[in-house]
Amino acid sequence: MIGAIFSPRVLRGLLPPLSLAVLLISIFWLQPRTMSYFGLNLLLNLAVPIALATIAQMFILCVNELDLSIGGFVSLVACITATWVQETPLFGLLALAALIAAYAGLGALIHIRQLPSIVVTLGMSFVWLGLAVLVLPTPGGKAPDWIRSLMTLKPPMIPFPIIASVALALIVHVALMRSAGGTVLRGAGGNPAALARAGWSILRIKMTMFALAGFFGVLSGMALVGLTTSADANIALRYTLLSIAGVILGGGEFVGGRVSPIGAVIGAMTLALAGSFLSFLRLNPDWQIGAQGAILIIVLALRLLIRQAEKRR
Amino acid sequence: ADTAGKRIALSNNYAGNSWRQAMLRSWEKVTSAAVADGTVAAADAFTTAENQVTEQAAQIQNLILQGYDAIVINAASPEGLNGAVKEACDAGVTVVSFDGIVTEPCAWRIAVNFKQMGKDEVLYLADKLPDGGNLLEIRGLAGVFVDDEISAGIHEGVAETGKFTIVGSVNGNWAQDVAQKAVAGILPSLPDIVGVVTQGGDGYGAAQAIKAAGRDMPVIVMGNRQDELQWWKEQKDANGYETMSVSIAPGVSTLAFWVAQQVLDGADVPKDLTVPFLRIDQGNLEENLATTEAGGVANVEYSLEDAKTVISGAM
Amino acid sequence: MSRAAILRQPWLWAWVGALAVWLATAAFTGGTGSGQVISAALTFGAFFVIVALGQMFVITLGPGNVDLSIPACMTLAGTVSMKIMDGAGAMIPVGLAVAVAVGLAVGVINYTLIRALRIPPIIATLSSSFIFQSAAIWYNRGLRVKPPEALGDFTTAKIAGMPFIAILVIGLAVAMHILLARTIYGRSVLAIGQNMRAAGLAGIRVERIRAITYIMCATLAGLCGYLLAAFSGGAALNMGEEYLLSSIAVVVIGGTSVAGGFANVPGLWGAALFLFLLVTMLNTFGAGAGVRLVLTGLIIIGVIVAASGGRHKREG
Amino acid sequence: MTDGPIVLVDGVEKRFGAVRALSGVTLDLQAGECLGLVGHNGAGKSTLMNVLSGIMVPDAGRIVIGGADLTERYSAVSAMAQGVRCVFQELSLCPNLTVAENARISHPAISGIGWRRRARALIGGMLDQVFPGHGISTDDVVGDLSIAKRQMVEIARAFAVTDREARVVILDEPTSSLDGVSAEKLLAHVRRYVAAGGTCVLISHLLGEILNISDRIAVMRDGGVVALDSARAFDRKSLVAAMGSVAEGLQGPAAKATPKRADAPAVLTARPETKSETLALSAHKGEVVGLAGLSGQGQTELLVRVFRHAAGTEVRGDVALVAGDRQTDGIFPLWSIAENISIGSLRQFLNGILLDHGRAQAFAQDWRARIGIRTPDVNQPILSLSGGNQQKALFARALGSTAGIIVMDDPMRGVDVGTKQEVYAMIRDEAEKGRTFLWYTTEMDELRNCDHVYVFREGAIVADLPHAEMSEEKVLHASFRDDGVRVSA
Ligand SMILES: Nc1ncnc2c1ncn2[C@@H]1O[C@H](COP(=O)(O)OP(=O)(O)OP(=O)(O)O)[C@@H](O)[C@H]1O
Ligand SMILES: Nc1ncnc2c1ncn2[C@@H]1O[C@H](COP(=O)(O)OP(=O)(O)OP(=O)(O)O)[C@@H](O)[C@H]1O
Ligand SMILES: [Mg+2]
Ligand SMILES: [Mg+2]
Repeated sequence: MIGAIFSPRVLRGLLPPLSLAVLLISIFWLQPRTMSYFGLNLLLNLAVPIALATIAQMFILCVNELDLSIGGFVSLVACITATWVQETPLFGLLALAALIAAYAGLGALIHIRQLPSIVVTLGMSFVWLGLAVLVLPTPGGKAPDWIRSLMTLKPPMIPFPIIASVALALIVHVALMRSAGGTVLRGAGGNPAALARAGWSILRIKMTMFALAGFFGVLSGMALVGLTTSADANIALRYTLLSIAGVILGGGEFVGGRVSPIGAVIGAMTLALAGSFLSFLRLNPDWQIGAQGAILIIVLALRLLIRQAEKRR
Repeated sequence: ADTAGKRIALSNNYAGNSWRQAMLRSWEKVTSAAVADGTVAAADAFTTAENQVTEQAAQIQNLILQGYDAIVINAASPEGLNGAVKEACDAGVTVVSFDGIVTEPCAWRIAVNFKQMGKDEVLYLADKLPDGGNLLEIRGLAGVFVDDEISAGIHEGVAETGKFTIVGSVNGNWAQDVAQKAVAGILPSLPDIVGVVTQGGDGYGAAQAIKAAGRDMPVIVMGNRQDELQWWKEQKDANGYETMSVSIAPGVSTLAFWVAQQVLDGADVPKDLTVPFLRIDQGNLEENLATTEAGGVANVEYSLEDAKTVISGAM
Repeated sequence: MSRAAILRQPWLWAWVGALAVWLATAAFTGGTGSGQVISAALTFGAFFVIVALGQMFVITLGPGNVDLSIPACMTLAGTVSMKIMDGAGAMIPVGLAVAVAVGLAVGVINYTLIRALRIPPIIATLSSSFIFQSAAIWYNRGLRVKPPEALGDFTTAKIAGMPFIAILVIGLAVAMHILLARTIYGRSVLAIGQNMRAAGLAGIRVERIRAITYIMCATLAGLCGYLLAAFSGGAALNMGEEYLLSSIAVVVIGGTSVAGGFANVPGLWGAALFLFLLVTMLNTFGAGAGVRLVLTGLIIIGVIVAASGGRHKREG
Repeated sequence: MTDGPIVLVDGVEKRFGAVRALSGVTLDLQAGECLGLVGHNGAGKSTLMNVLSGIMVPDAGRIVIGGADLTERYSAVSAMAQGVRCVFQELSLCPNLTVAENARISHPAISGIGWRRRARALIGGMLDQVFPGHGISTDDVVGDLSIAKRQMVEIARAFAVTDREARVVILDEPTSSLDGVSAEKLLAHVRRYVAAGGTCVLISHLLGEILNISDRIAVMRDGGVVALDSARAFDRKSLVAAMGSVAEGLQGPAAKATPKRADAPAVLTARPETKSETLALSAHKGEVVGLAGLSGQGQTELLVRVFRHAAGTEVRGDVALVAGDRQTDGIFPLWSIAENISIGSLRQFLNGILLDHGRAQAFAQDWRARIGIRTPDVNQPILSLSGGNQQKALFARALGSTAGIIVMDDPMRGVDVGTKQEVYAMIRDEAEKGRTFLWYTTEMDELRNCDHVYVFREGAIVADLPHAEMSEEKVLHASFRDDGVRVSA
């Protein structure tokens, strides 16, 4: 029974939460003030949009593609949310829906013409950024009140970012990992030829996955604006690399449809907390940037240690 | 009130160029003295790894958690940090922004009139080139407000003087090599140009590109970098080349520090302060060059007295 | 080569794209300065090609392999070598050796992270790049030290209107092409990119080849940092920023497969010229930043779609 | 259903560029029969089955199912709807999904609340039925399973019935990666299925299997059906003759009775990494050493360790490997046949530090001829070859290298009889010249070519049989634990 609980697969799955726990405990230790409702809220609220973007990236990675444009896309969504959605909600929401459709279209284009997604999305990153500059030439705009009040919600007992992250992880987990439809979507990452042989349309699957990525990208942009209260065209460019790193940190792989939504959310949290951890250390400014790299390396090295310990058992 | 027990933090969004490095060093120099003589208890500097709003917002939230009494911010975006700044104010933290200022009303702002700076460049050129002519504009990073402000000032100046036409505009991202590349690309297709208006950090790159293309050297407005001043000096000595140089002094971080200290001290400080930009002309070139570190930026650091003067001037 | 065979060449479309944007620019300006534009494109293209050569070998190793530390490596190598030379002409070779050594060290560190700590390359190189950037800041705090004058002149020299540095890099590209196509190392990289496990079982020293590749990529980045710092009058802390996405873009637009196992060198030059000329064209047209970005993106995608036109979907 | 064939393919043609894979094939399938399909590598068997299961569109010809002409718009979906199922030669499972999830992929009817439970019951039940004692959990991730277990899952999935019945089940070389015992179980199930009125197409290069199981046998050669008759009308010899293979003469024990151990030096010793008690393996210069046992008992692991000169092995000289799982361990899919062959011997083509492509080309041409790879041009992509021919290219890679030791991981999967005999002869010949072979095989016939046989069970070596003492009985005996159920072979 114990053997079954600690099978390699389960242990592999335990690595991301363990890394997160270690990081969190170190932060609590460095700055006990964070161990409060108020502290956790401040510590984690900016991780919510990152987690959403990471989930978006995960859908793309699941079908063996890579999205280098998600950061630009989230920025564009943030700009649209802070302007059009705020001023003319109907038009704004329509524009966001059109963006999701555009993502599905990208999926179709990539599949039909057999294009490398890296190049297409690299091109799209310029397009999204350009559109964002056109929508909002100078930083500004204002978050719609309903988003602002949602993102600053203060539920009793458990801080909102924790509730939101857990809900996000569970919903996507059930939809992608447990449902019958999600299984087919993941299968397309594992062996697309086999799915085609079984009569599934890879085109439709790709479009679905890209549309889902677009959808979560939109949620990410809206959540971000809810926190920052206004937008600028460069606001989320960093999300591209963060989201890829988050998926990988969460145990996902670049090819083969091996992804984990829970892991991805945890990965995003870990990345967000790594930055905080450092500012609590009060390093010499020269090395603050380098320390961010060092901490990523340490977190990943930790995983290696756990893995080896497991092997030795 | 006494500020001896107070702790002040600097939240900086970018450290990747010489201006920011000079800014950090000025901070270090002035604040370590202030800590040593017991004016404040601590003055720590924090820099984000990448120039990103989200990262800086998280950083500010962490500084709140660490219990700093004041946070001095050079912001990645005037609006994007308002959420975090509001959190800080709500938690009773004094927020002072400078250079990259924030619009959240609860924060203090030490602003530079970037628009005026752009306009002054054109006014200088109009004075120097009474016949007018074609201008090349080098802009900063698209979508950042400083870029928009300076550019707006330049265009306003061009419209007012009515002598110039901007025949080309490129983004140099405030980086030497990027400016050099962009100018080299557009230059061959341009007619003769009499002047280059810039935003700082890009003048030397433009000069290199123009030299490589074998064109007559137009009047390039410089941005106070030592290599720009050095080049200007060499040209001046060789052929009497004339221009001007203008930028914001990195030492403004120290002014922000003193303003924060004053606010903590209970002084009555208006929310909006303005600092003049640092301008170098043909006459004081040598003098400024001499005081500027090789490879650095022309700088002015502020003392408590200077800060008090700025504050009372704004009353 | 038959017409169909030429149309199937992966590097073709980058060159077609470069030619098309150049013609469009020339048409707009009525031909003024078109020659000079090419000269500028060759100069700046050369820097992109140097780093793209290394990135190409890394990307060819297969999915997930990419070096994101190129910008930081360039900055560090540029900073350290400029400071060590401190403008003295006699120190030029020492500076070069230092820049190359910095590149080697960066490559060794990257590969160690990938191999010893089993960190996926994309994250390993991203993390290490922060450390290299910090090292550059710590070493010289962003002060711009001028390159020795002779070195600056060397990087900007022209022979019969042709930038000298471009000639050098064309030579380097030819050497790299031979390395890819005609050596055991090149064949091994291609094999690993297609199927790493099968490559190991076919007797290829997989890890040795991967190590060489990452080290070579970083070394080229170091060299590029040295030359670029010399060319632009000193190393700046942000001098490599542009090269992060550009190095990847040049490689993939040039026709190298991002799925690994297939690479080509001529496409790198085509793509580097294309990207430079594209920005130049949009600048010349006087488009605003927003429009310019959108068009850049759409044209890149257009080239890729056009390039895929001749390719047929495999059946079954 | 007795009137008329259940499936009729009529005059089907298919070309791939210059290769004419099918040239007007006509074939009928009757309800309640097992049709054996044989032919040399590249004869067109898999292509025909791909057409029948709707994943390749024929260039010409008709497909008639249950009397209705479905040629227009025939697709994978309509094939499924008609109850035509296929176990393809190359793996068609998603390695990232569990066994149960894979069942769901090809059975769209399993959905809604509780689908996972139903999928488990479906595939688990069918596995129990076809391969009792299979040792596969329905929650295992397919990528973690051995190739034999994956094959079992795929077979069970094809026979499983949801809202659609399985009227025609096509098995393309299903036994090639199964050990003898599992293969027996499968064949027994095929008989039961056919007896219950199902139709089965069985493709195999093991002629005994075909002769035992089939009701009718079709022989394909160069894209056409050259013989089609009741199974009773054929025997081994006439089948081989119909396939056009000539090399069948070299039957019987090929290994020399003269033991080499006495005078030849040992070139390698190895011991499996296991906690249980195990013998050590050793091979002497010029020997062919067989690794026997059920599939997945640690043979491949040992081969890989010898290949890598890993700790715990003592290996003198270079080692080359012939992969059996060619998709994951063998081929480089973007490369030509020539490039795939020459990658193992690059040092031979060095001219200074540069490779001489002309010599590599000549080398590949030479080996194509020597080992009989069916292709007009070695510069064609490797994927244009049939499965068996890809395997031959891997053989050429290893034999062409300079390595003194060659390890082979069940390398004859999907190789036709004629070629097998040629390869056996080549192995003997190379062994005479002083090369040493480590040969893992799941086929009893092949063990007869070995000077020494080591039998593996549960990761350990449990028997060491010199050629003279080797018998099928002994190998099987050693393969099973004494207290286990003996399955008669
Ligand atoms: N059991 C295995 N069977 C087949 N391939 C494997 C196995 N284990 C690992 N590999 C793959 O083969 C690669 C080669 O690893 P290895 O470190 O042995 O290289 P090498 O060729 O011996 O290199 P070198 O001796 O130059 O360090 C591994 O990175 C891994 O992807
Ligand atoms: N996708 C393809 N592209 C090009 N040629 C192909 C393709 N698939 C099959 N062929 C060619 O068609 C012919 C028939 O191949 P097929 O796979 O049907 O042979 P087979 O009888 O199944 O052989 P084996 O016993 O080796 O599996 C071969 O010459 C093969 O090279
Ligand atoms: Mg076949
Ligand atoms: Mg077998």
